[in-house]
Order: sequence, then structure tokens, then C-alpha cells
Amino acid sequence: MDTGLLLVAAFCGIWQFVSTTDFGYTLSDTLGQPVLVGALLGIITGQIEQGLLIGGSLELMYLGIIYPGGTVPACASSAALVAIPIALRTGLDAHAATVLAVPFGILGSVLWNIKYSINSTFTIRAEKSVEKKDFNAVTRNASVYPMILTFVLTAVPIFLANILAPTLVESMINAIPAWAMHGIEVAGGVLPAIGFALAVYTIGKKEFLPFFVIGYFIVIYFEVATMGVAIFGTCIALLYLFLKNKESEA
Amino acid sequence: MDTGLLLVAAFCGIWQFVSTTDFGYTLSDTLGQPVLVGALLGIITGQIEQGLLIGGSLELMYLGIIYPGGTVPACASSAALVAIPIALRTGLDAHAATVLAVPFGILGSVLWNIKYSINSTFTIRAEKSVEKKDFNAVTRNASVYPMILTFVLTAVPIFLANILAPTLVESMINAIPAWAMHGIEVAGGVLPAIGFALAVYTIGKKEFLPFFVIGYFIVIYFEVATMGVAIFGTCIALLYLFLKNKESEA
Amino acid sequence: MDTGLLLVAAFCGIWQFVSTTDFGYTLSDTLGQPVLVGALLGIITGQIEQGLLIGGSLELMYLGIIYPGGTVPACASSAALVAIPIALRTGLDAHAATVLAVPFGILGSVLWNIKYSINSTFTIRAEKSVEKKDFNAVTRNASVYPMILTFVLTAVPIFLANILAPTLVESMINAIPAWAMHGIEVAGGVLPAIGFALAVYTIGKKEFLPFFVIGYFIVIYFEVATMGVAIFGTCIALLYLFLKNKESEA
Amino acid sequence: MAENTNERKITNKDIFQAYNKWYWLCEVSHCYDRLQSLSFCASQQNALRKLYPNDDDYQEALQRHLQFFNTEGTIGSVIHGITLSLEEEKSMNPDDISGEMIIALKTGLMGPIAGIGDTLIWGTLKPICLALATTMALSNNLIGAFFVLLFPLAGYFIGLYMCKLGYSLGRNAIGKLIQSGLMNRIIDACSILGLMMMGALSASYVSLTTTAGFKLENSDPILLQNILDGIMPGLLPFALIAGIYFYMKKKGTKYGGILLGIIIASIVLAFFDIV
Amino acid sequence: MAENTNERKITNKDIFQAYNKWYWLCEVSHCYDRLQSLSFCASQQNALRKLYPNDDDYQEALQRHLQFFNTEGTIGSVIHGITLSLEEEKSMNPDDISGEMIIALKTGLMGPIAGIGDTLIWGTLKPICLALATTMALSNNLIGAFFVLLFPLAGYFIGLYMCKLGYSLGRNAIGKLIQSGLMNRIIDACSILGLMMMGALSASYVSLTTTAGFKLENSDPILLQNILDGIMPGLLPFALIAGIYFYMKKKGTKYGGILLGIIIASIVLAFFDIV
Amino acid sequence: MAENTNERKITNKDIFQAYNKWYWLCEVSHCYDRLQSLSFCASQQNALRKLYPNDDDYQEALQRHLQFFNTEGTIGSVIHGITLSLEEEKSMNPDDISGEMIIALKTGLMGPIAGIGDTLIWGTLKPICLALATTMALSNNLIGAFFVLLFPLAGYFIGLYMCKLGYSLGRNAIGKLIQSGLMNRIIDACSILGLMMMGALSASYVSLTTTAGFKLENSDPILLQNILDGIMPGLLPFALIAGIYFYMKKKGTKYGGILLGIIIASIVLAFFDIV
Ligand SMILES: OC[C@H]1O[C@H](O)[C@@H](O)[C@@H](O)[C@@H]1O
Ligand SMILES: OC[C@H]1O[C@H](O)[C@@H](O)[C@@H](O)[C@@H]1O
Ligand SMILES: OC[C@H]1O[C@H](O)[C@@H](O)[C@@H](O)[C@@H]1O
Repeated sequence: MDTGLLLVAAFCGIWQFVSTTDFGYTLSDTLGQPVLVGALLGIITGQIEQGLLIGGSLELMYLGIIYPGGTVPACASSAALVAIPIALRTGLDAHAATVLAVPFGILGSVLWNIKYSINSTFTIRAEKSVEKKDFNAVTRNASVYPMILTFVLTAVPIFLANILAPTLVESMINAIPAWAMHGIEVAGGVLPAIGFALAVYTIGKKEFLPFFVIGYFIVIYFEVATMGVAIFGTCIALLYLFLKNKESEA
Repeated sequence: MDTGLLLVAAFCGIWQFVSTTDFGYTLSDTLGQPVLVGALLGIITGQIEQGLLIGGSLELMYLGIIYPGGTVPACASSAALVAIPIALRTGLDAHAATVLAVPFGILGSVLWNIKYSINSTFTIRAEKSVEKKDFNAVTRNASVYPMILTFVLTAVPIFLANILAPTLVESMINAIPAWAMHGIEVAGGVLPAIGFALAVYTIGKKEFLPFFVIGYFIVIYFEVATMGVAIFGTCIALLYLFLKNKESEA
Repeated sequence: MDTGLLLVAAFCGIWQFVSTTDFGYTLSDTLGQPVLVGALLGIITGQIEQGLLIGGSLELMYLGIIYPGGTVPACASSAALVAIPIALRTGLDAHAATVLAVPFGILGSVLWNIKYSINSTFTIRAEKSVEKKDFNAVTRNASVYPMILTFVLTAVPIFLANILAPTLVESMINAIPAWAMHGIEVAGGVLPAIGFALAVYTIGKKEFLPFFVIGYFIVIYFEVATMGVAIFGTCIALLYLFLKNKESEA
Repeated sequence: MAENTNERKITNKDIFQAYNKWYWLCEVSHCYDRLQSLSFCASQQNALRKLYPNDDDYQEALQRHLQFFNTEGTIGSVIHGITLSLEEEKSMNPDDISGEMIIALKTGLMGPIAGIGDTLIWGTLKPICLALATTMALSNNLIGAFFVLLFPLAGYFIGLYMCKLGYSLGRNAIGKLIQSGLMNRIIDACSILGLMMMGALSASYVSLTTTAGFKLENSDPILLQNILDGIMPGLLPFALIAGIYFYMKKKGTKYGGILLGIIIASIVLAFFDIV
Repeated sequence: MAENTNERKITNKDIFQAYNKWYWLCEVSHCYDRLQSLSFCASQQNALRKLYPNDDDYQEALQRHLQFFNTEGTIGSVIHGITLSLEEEKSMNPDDISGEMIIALKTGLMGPIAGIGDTLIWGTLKPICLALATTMALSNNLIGAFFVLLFPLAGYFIGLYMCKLGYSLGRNAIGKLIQSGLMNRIIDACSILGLMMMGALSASYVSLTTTAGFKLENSDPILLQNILDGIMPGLLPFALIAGIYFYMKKKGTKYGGILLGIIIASIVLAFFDIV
Repeated sequence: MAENTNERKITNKDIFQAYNKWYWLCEVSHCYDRLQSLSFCASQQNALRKLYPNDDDYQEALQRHLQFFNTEGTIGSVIHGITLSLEEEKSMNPDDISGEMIIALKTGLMGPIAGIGDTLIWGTLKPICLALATTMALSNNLIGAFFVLLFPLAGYFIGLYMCKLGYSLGRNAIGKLIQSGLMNRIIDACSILGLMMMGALSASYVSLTTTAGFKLENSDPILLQNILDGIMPGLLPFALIAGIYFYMKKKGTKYGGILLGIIIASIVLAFFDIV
């Protein structure tokens, strides 16, 4: 086993810990986003162009996912930190890498489930300590312990996956017939739909659903960038708010 | 007189009956739409490409017409079932065929007026039968009798027009000076306006008229397809409905 | 001094009077608009193409200015009637001419301030005359006197500027370093912003500000002409009015 | 509802039959003075026979439904459903429900529902299907032309759904619907959609340009159309439609006259080389 | 209304005359402390002379209309029409209508109407006409430049219409209009249109880009403008306008200062090669 | 407010500290049954110690904040601010404010604010930043990829602002806010924005086309995708999302199952050469 592989695997393990420990509410998750992971691994391996390309492509699949109430539909960092290094190493193209990432993203969300289950014990421990007037235990249970748990739960498997996967994956990829590969590729383009449907399901009051359709077809018919829709959407939302406020004052 | 002409004329007569007898509420009218007639006559005469082209061009003039309260501003099938076969036979181009169709569309609407007038007798007959407890007469008067009337009223003239018109039309067309031909052509482009104005007049509450202007200029400025406007229009209509419902609940 | 220069200067002086005397509420201001001035000077000097180009470019800087409550942020005609003749004479290009115009537009607005201040005396005189039952003095004070004042105040300086400025300006322009010239040019593109911000400040109720943003980004994202926005804006405004009226009736 | 089901006489098959008679015959006997009264009556006949075994009652029922009736047939079949449910109830409790009540409900609903249906079905669904098929046909796609059949197909099933809905809702629901103002709001919403569609269709399918122009000395010829396009594209067709609309507002909807006027005007303008 | 027509002293010609004096002189004598009071008075003079043959009454009337007045002249001429109708009524029933009432009505209307007029006439109609003419002029079309005259032409006739309207509506209609809240809704609607127009004009006519950028080793130079365009096109001009707007909100509308600031800033930024 | 400032025990530093503990630990100890209760408690700890020198009171306060809690952390930190102000008040007037009241307020706010925050912060701000960075990265701009950090940066400061705001508003303001219905209107507005964003993101990032088609004799092969595009572009992805949405409505949000279903379906469809 070459040191390059080890080094990258170590980085990926640690980085997976960093981006799943949730240390820093909006920060932790962001650090594990495929586009950033792609850039970092690109720098580390000296394959910046490839890293950006694969990371960016992968990002498209995960950028719309939201986690209401602690549901993690798919783990972007698990996908990124396994699929990108393998792709960089084996020279997979961006499309195939996206396909490869899918199962790891799903496996990653399983780790979250485990973490959220075990974490319960720390809350219970904190509660008991407070009962015993051992007040300092609160912060300890809220930080150090769950972080250690996360390290074991996430860093280790990603490290191992990085070491074991390449050969496995390579032979697997060779074994998959072209049509199935294409099928998985199609699935890659379709999967973000789940995230969006979920978000609509979560956010969406029935009476506002037409705004989803409007947003969708503005992009389809006018080829406006997402930011444009965000601007117009903000204006419409503000107008709704202001005019309703005005009405309720009268 | 060649058999080809006779055959086509027979088809046109029967088809005119089919599409003006109103047997099948949304079906009958559709069967007489120029685009479909063009396709069918194209198949029959083996000139599919020409048939589609002429039928489609003609359709543009009639596709916006609605018939509120039994007003038939112009009869698309009369126009199609005379103008298209003539055009296919004499090799008229799509533009000239559209021009040619105009008067037949208008004459056709006269037939509707006659039909609607005579139909009164059947309702009266049905009423009298019910008085005499001859209950079965209702359906008979509601179906067979008016259909026979329609056949005589519409199939026959269209059949004759198909047989007599070609020579007449050809010499007429040769007689019309170029500028007048152009004028009729211009009229062809303008005539759909009546249908739309009528529809606006019928549908349109004053306070919603700006939506007509919006629909118009969305297409003008953004070159969006009609379907796009239908989508956005549906969204806006639903939002109006939902938000007004919400208000009235509060 | 050549007669051509004198003639143009005389025209400019008189025209400045015409367009700042406010004789004709919507007319006077319009006559001094750079685009028209450019056309007229183009005809006079026989340089129609250049005149249109420079006048039009200059117009872009002034076409959005409104004068609520008698505030004149910048005087378009002063700018036009000095900068355009100089540019036509010295062969300045449209960009540089716009730059050149800026200070004259500002100086021009100073003249307005003076005029509005001195005009007070006429109102007072009219008041006194009415007290003395000299009723005819009203119209005189409302027309002839302030017009004479305007003539002296505006025609004379513009005439002089036209005679003196060319040589001065030429040497000035030569003296200005390229980077500063570029800076003034940039300022030229930015200055209309003040007029628009002022208009928004004047018109704009807080709750409707999003409509400014919408108007802005419709043009940015869809590249619609101003007229298009005017059409859609009118529709939206009417819908607001109609629907609010309907609500208040219910 | 629940306590009545055991007494139900109208079966799903009856509803299906009534709807079909309506769908196929609806406009066949349309006439100027009574419009759809005959077809309405015919469509209810079988069910009425079942409800009123007594010939006199049956006769009365038929006469009731020969009264003036007119609505849009697709959305309007909701009225047939409601009528069936009312007649069923009347046949069981003749004193609770009078014939006048049924007529009143029918005539009360037919107007607003005609507005909704004409807008949605004929003003929106139909032109969309036709435009779709036409676009395809014009690009030489034979199958495309047959896409017009989407319209009758959809129409048939929407109507069927409405008829069933009407029966299951019955008169109470509908009464509430009207009282709550919901009906008005639905009509308004349809009006919005319909007007936008008519605007879009107008922009797509009305064409008018002018060839007028003039030439100054030493200049390129100036075309009026270019100036109009500079003001706003699509100005002439828009002005034309607005003109026709306001003419109709003032003088009524004389289709024939307007049509003739336009053809004559076109030819005259063509003669002077203006269009 | 009907019963008064036989007593009417003000003829259509009087209204036309009053409007013309107003249209032509409106702003000629504009001054900082009284604005349009003199021109308002002058415009009413002839009619007032006719209504008040008695010199004292006439004098009082003139004094009444020399009070502070300012509005947008086009839409605002509706006030002149109303005033004429009020003065006519006062001249007939002096006790029913007091001079104060007339003044109150004038000053009550002038503010909101100024808002409407500035938005519609100067903020919308004018820039549209100018933009049209400018576009044509810039494509070397001489006739096009004269299209600016559309604005005064339209303005003149809109004003005339408003003046006549004001006279025929009289004070009652206007009173109701204000009470009903309609005026506020009209202002709101104008505000919507005006703001959209200002947004569109800003996007079309304010231009600002940065030339700033930096270069990393082994990479193409990175231009700040490209990044900004990636975020959203038109960001800088938008930020600039927003900045000026909020500055005005805080410090008042110091046009001169802001202008100077921008020029200086532009030159400085140009020096550092940032714009 | 004013009379209390001299008695204030909570300093700005305390608020800052509390917020930071929250920001950094918020989700670290997240668990299925209690979610953010532990981190909420931890974040308030230092301030509570200061407010309740007595160990029993302190213990009670900690227990109070170990109750179930879950919200969106950024906007939600307004609740931390409010809680601090309430605890401060309680520590001074223990009888005025009960512990239950504080718990009730927290749990009352956490739901609606989670909705607002999830929409604005995670559903709008995050994908915008990510899309920006991704677009840049895909055009081979290394710096661009690091633009993702805009999101945590903005998030951190928005949260800080919300926390301070909550403290200074206190419970009264919030109470009014909820009563007035403002909260509901804010949620509605967020819903509008969020849904439009999801629509736009769906259109940009979900891709699905079919390769199905058939060939008639003597004609070019007809591709289903062309027909679909003729009807409306983007139809398939839209139908897919709508399908998933309605599936979730009926059967609940089984992410895993749907995901598996889609992958299997994709492979099967690929086998039959349909996608
Ligand atoms: O839904 C509210 C909230 O729930 C959980 O705590 C997490 O998933 C957060 O990301 C989310 O904002
Ligand atoms: O307007 C209602 C209705 O009236 C008539 O019955 C026909 O023209 C129908 O097509 C129409 O829907
Ligand atoms: O603001 C109302 C009004 O004020 C002044 O009289 C002038 O500036 C007018 O142009 C303006 O319309």
C-alpha cells in the first residue's frame, strides 16, 4: 500500500469527522460539501482540475437537501469523501463518480441514524448528573463525549473505505454491465428529486404550492439562474408580508 | 368528373356531418378541426405533407374560437372540408388556402343558425309527446331527428361544394387581382382577433382585464409558448382562489 | 471669432431661455432635452449623425430625472446646450462629451435655484397689486416679468459659455490626465443613479419597494425594454387597484 | 348520507348511463329557444323511470326537465349528478322536495357553471390541445395531428368525474358552496386563467403589420412598422383586438358585421398598399 | 347637477381658457416660498371676473387663490376644474360655501395629486417618450429625436381632460373619492407602477463595473466583476442605488453633496484602477 | 425596559458567550428522543449560574432547560435571547414568572421558528451559496469552491443578531408578535420564497429524459421525448417530483424506500432502453 493512499485516507477520515461532528451549526455540514471536498482533495493530490469537476458534479446531487427535525436523507460528505478520492485515483470520469457516490451517501445516512440513537445516552447522563448537582457534566456530555462517538462512528469507516474500496470498486465497476451503469447514472440525475420533494413536503402549505410550479417553470421557460428566482421570490414574499400586514392594520 | 374527386367529396360530406352533428360533446367539434381534416385528407389523397401544412395553417385561424350560449362565429369544419380538398387538388399554397377558407367558414356558420332554428321543432314535438305520455319520443327527438336534419343541412352542401367548387374557385382565384388577394390574406391573419375579442368579452370581468394584457405581452416579450402561459396562468388563478378562500375563512 | 460660432451661441442662448422659462408645462422642459438639442444642433451645423449620437448619449444621463416640489437636481438643457456644440466643434466623441456635460448640468441647476429665489418678488408684487385692486398686474407678474428674468439669468450665461468655453474646454481637456478622464466617464455612467434613487425616495412607500427590485431585475435577467416593464407595471398597478376596490366594496 | 345508502335506488350504472346519454346527445338537439332542455331531459329519462314507476309522476318529472336549460356540458354535468340525487330524494320523500326547488337549483347553477366551463374547457384546454397538435402537424408530424383527440378524451372523463361528484355531493354541499362565495371565487380564478390564455393566444395567432412608410430627402426610407416596433412589439394586433372588444362593448357582439368590416378594410388597406 | 345646468355661468370656453392659462404659465413664476400660487390665481382670473362682477368679491377671490399652492400640473388641473365649479356655486349661494372650504379642498388635494402626477406623468410617461426618442436617435434616425414631443402633446391633452373632469365632477364626487379610500388606493397603484419603472430605468441606464482583480500563481487572473456577475448580474449598480437611497433616508436628499461625492469617488477609484 | 437596565445582570458578553456555546454545540449531542435539549441547556449554563447563585435554583433552572427542545439553530437563537431575558427577570422576581411559563414560551416558539429557519437558512441561503460555488468550481475556478464558506459565515452572524434581538425584545414583544398573526404571515412569506426556490432548484438540478420512441413505416422515427418537449419542456422531472410528493403525502416520508425504488426503476428502465 502506497503512502499517498494512506495520507489521503487519513485526511478523508479526519475530514469526515470534522463535517459530521456538527461542531459549528452552519459550519460543520458545509465543510463536508462535495464541492469543497473536491477542491481540497484536488489540492492534496495535485489534481485540482479533476477535483473541482468531480466535486462540483457531485454537489449538484446534494445541494438541495435540507434536514428538518434531524432527518438526514443522504450524507453528502460520506459520498464525497469516498467517491472523490477513488475517482481521482482510478481516473473515473465525473459521471461515473457520481454514480459511485450514491450508495456511500446512503450508507452515510445510516451512520447518522446510529449516532442520533446512541447520543441519547449522553442527554440521559447529563440529566442524572444535574440531579446529583454535578453541574459541569452538562457541557462535557454536550460536547466531548458525542464528538468521540462521532469520531469512532464516522472517521474510522471512511478511513477504511478509502483504503479498501479502490480495488474493490475497480473490479465492481468492471463487472457492472454498461446498461446497468447507465441506469445508475440516470438514477444520479433523478435522486435530487427526493430531496426537493421532501423539502416541499416539509415547507409547503397547500395553498402556496403553485409557487413551486412557478419557480420550476420560470427556470424552464426563461432559463433564469437560481439567484434570479431567489430575488423575485424574495420580492414576492416581502410584498405578501407587507400587504398582509397593511391589511391587518386596517 | 373523376372518381377521386367524387370519393373525396363523399368523405368530406360525411365528415362534415360527423363534425357538425354534435354527437359526442367534446368529440364532434374536434373531429372537424382543420388540422385533423388536413391529416385525414392528406392520407386519403396521398399528400400527407401538404395536408398537414394546409390543415395546420388553417387551424391557427380557428383554434381560439369558443361558442358560449350556442353562438358559432365561424365554422372551422366547413372551412376545412372545402378549402383543403380544393387546395390539395389545385396545388394552392397554404396561404392562399387560408384565404379561400374564410368565406366557407362564414357560410358554414349560417348553416348552424338554420340548424339551431329548425331544431326547435324537435323540442316542441318531444314536449307534446310527453303530454300524451308517449315517453319514448323524447330520446328519438333528441337524437335521430336532429341528426337527419344535420345530415341534409350540412353533408349535402359540402358534398356539392366539393364537386362544384374546384373549377369555380380556380377561375375565381385567377380573376382576383393580386392586391385583393393580398388583402384577403391580411384579413386571414386578422380574423382570429374576432374570436379572441369575443372570448374576452364573454369571460372577462372588467377588473381582470389586465390579465389579458399580461398574457399577451408575456408571449410578445418573452416568446413563451402558449402552454407556458397556461401553466403560469393556472398557478396565478389557483393562488387567487386559495388566498381568497383563506381570507374568507379568517 | 467666426460667425458660425456666434450663430450657434445665439441659438443656444435663446434655446436655453425657451427650455427653462417653463412656458408650457410639459413643453418647455422637453424642448431642452439633450436628444432634441442634439438633433437641432446637428441640423444647424450640418453634423446630423454626430448631433444625434451625442445628444442621445447625453440624454441617457438625464431621462430619469423628476422634479418633485421644484427640486431640479441637474439641468439637462444647460448640459446639452454647452456640451453638444463644443463637442460638435472640437470633434469630441460622445463619451467625452458626456463627461464634459456633467459640470454644466450642475451649474445649470444653480441658475434654477437663483430663478426660484428671485421669482418670489413677483408673487409678492402681484399680491400687493390685488390689494390695491390693480387686478391686471396678476397675469403680468405671472408671465412677462419672470420670463424676462429667466432670459437674463439663463440665456446670457449659456451664450457666453458657448463663446468662451471652446478654447477653455479644449485646453482643460488636454490637461486632464487619462485616468481622471476615465474617472469622470465612470461618474457619467453612475450619476443617473442619483436621479433614480431620488425618485424612489419620493414615490416609494416602504411596502412597495420590492416592486423597484422586480423592475430592476426583470430588465437585468430578461433584457426586456423599458416599455415592456411599463406595460406589465401598469397591469399590476391596475390589478392592485381593481382588486382592492372590490375588496373594499365587499 | 350514511343512513340513506341502504335506500339508494340510483346505482353507479345509472349515473354512468345518464352521463353517457348526456355526453353523446348534449348538443345534438340544441335549438335557439330552449338550447339543451331536450338533451337534459333525455339524459335523465332512464333514472327517472326507475324512480317514478307511477306514470303521472314520471310524466311530471320529464316535463320538469324539459324546461329551459343551458350550460357547458363538461363541468356542467355536475348538475346532472346533483339532479339525480335530488330526484332520488324526492321520489322517497315527495313532500320534502318540490319540483320547483329542483328547477331553481338547476337554473341557478347553469349560468355560473357555463362561465367556468367555457373558460376552462373551451377557452383553455381546447386551444392548448389544438395548438399542440398544430405545432406538430406544421413540422410534418402526422401522428401529431391526431393529438387533437386528447381534448375529447380528457373532456369525456372530466365530465364523468363531475357527474359522479355532483351525485355524491348532493344539494347540501352545492348550496353551501354557493353561499360561501366559493363559486364566485372559482369563477374569478377561471376568469384570470381564461384571460391570460386569450392574451397568449392572441399574441401567437393574430398577425397584422403595416407596410406604410415615407421617405425624406437624403435619408433611408422610414417604415411605420419599425417605429411601432420601437414603441412596443405587437402593437397593431393588440390595438385591433382592443378595438373589436370595445366595439362589442358598445354595439354588442355582431360577429358577422365585424367580420365583414375587417375583410373589407383589409382589402381597401391592401389596395392603398398600407398593409 | 341637472337642476343647476340652466344656471351655469361657466362655459366650456371659460374652462378651456382657464386650463390654457394654467398650462402655459403654471411654472413660469414658480418660486421657493409660494410655488404655483401666482399661476393658479392667474389661471382662474377670467372666470372669477365673470362670477364676481362686484370688485370686492373679485378681490377676495383672487386673494383666496394667491394662497400657497403646488401640485403636479397635468393631473393637478383636475383641481382647477373643481375650483371653478366651487366658485361658480359660491357666486350663486355665497353662504353655502365659504372661501376657507375652497382653500381647504385645494390644499387637501394638491399633495396626493402631486404624488400621483409626479409618478405617472414625470416618472413614467416622460422617460418612456424620451427613451423611445433616444433609442431612435442613437440609431441615427433624425425623425426619431422629435418623438420627444409626444410627451408635451400627451401632457397637454391629459391636463385638459382632467380639468374638464374636475369641473363636471365637482366637489361632491371628489369628497366621496377621498373618503372611500379610493385616493389612497390610486396612490398605491401609482407607486407600484412608478417603482417598477424606476427599477427598469435604473437597470437600463445606470452602469458601473469594476476592473479590479487578482492573480494567483499558476492560474488565470481572477476578475472581481466575473465573480459579481456569477452572484448576480447588475449587482454593482443596484448596490449603488440602494446605497444612495438609504443615505437619503438617513441624511436627507442632498443632491449636490451626493453628486460631488460620486464624482470624487469615481476619480479616486479610477486612479487606483478599480473601475 | 428602561427602569430595568440598572438591574441588568446579563451583560452583552454573557449573551455572546451563550450564543457561541449554542452555535458550536447546537447539534453535537442531537439525539432522536430529545434533539437539542442538551445543547440548549449547555448554552444557557453560564448565564444561569450567574443568575441563580443558589445551587437549588440553579439546578431547577438547568432541569428546566433539559426539557425537549428542537428548532432551527440560526433563526432559532432568538429563543435563546428571549429565554435569557426571561430567566433574568425570573431571578429578580421569582413569583412573577414561573418556570412553566418559560418552558411554554420556548416550546411554543420552537415549531414555527424551525419552519422559518429551515426555509430561509437551509432551503434558500444554503443552496444559493452552494450553487454559486459549484458553478464556479465547474468552470475550474479553485477560489470559487471556497465560496461555500459564505454560508456558515452568514449563518453565524445572522444567529448572533437573532440572539441579541431576542434578548432585547424580551417576551412581551414576542407575545404580541404571535398574537398579531405576524408570525403566521412571516411563515407564509417564507413558504412562498422557499417553494419558489425549491421549484427553481428542481428545474436546475433534476434531470430525466426518455429515449423511448417508435418508427412508423415511411417516416422519421418519432421520439417520445420530442413529443413531451412539445407539450412542455421539463415535463418528466416535474412529474417525477410531483409523484414523489404525493407518494409522501399518502405514505409518509420514507426516504430510503423511495431512493431504493428510484434506483431500481432507473436500472430496469435502462435495461429496456427507455431512459
Ligand atoms: O427542523 C428544525 C431542526 O431540526 C433539527 O434540529 C435539525 O435537523 C436542524 O437542522 C433543523 O433545522
Ligand atoms: O355557454 C354555455 C354553452 O352554451 C351552449 O350550450 C354551447 O355553446 C356550449 O358549448 C356552451 O358551453
Ligand atoms: O411635486 C409637485 C410639483 O412640484 C413643483 O411644482 C414642480 O416641480 C412640478 O414639476 C411638480 O410636479
